[in-house]
Amino acid sequence: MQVRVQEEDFDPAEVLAEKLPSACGAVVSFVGTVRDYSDASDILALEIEHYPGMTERELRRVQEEAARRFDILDSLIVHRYGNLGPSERIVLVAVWSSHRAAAFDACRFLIDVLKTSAPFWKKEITPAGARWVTDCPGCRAGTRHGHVHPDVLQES
Amino acid sequence: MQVRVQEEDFDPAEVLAEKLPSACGAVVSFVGTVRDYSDASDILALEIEHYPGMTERELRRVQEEAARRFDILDSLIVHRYGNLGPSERIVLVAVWSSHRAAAFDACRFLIDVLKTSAPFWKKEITPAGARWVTDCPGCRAGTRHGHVHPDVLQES
Amino acid sequence: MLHVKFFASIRERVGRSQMELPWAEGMSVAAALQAVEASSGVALRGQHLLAARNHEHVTFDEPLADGDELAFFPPVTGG
Amino acid sequence: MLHVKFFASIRERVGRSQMELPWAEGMSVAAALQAVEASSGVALRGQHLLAARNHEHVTFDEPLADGDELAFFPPVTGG
Repeated sequence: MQVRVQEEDFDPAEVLAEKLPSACGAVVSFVGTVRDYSDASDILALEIEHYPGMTERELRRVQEEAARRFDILDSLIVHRYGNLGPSERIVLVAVWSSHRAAAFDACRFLIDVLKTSAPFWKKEITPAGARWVTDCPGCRAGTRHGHVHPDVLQES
Repeated sequence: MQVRVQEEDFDPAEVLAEKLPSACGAVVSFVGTVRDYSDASDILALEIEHYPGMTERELRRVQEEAARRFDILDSLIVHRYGNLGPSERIVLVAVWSSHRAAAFDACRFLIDVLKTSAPFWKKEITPAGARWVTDCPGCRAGTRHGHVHPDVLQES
Repeated sequence: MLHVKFFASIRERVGRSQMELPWAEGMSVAAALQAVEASSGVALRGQHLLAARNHEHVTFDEPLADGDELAFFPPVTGG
Repeated sequence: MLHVKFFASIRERVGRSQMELPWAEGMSVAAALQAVEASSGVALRGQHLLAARNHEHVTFDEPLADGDELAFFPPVTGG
């Protein structure tokens, strides 16, 4: 299991080629890239901020949880921070397993959980200015979710 | 959309790098490799036979079905035939989409349907000799499935 | 004329990769299979068998046309 | 002493990336947040806010120890 948090770009092929357990039958990988649109406005660039130390720790925690939940051999997370232009790679999640079902399930689990727990924040640079991405699916749905709202501190 | 059926090995990075639609936010890829064990015996090599013409047609059909079912931008299938040693790549399925859920769903759909409909057959070369892989999940489960058994032709 | 192909374990069982069969009006895949068994002397009915007509999966009641390419093979195991 | 860090929109709202706060016996994350508001003059309660103590997500009733690193930040949007 490996976690990399880095500013520089990565070559998915190279990082995937580094590790291939011999009992492996399936590799599922997810690469997230900067889209050139978001809702209505054009995205000129993305600024990604992270929390050095906590980010790595949280990614490792998510990896360990995936290793407990799914029958997998290995996993890798690479996540960038800093200034990223359209169609640049942001994140790579890869899972090695003997069988494809576990590889698909674990890869999806890793990216889904990473997105709601790893301390990364995106700021979109658009022609109209910069704005923080504030997409919290839990807030949108109004359901109970990962974070506490201070305005309901009294209730919790 | 592209389908490649070939004897020679492929570099997943190279084939993935060739195509990246600009609205793309997610790439999910699956690579299937030869495992060095299967049930009890060691696998020395795998012989993959295919049906030239029908194989390509069937892969394209599966791709078109995925394009209809899921909100994806593009997909690619590369499948090898011939003699493959342990840990060699057999198949690559990749899907490009604006959003990761559709990319995961479509990639899984493609490899699942491919495995039950594309005319490829595996022969395992083991220390005890060669044997055809005859894994038919439907036959195993005894449920109604993709192929007709001639011994029940009278009933059908 | 029907152009019949065999693949994988079915090819090995029949002992050849293809044969030509005379076509007859109203002939189905099942009838062609009987003709293959008669011509080769090999019983295929106990096998798990799929059929394709002109590169498309078909069931055994599919009618055939003169000049069709017909194929018999075991369940696929690709990927 | 508590070492408090701010990230993303919360960092911009507070106007700084970190501050030191005196620690008091029995202090919770919620109490530290009040101290941050008092010290910076910036109200954070209307914001969607998460907290971490020593690099782990915590709820606002989590008790703090002297020397802890505490962080406040908005919901994460990585990946």
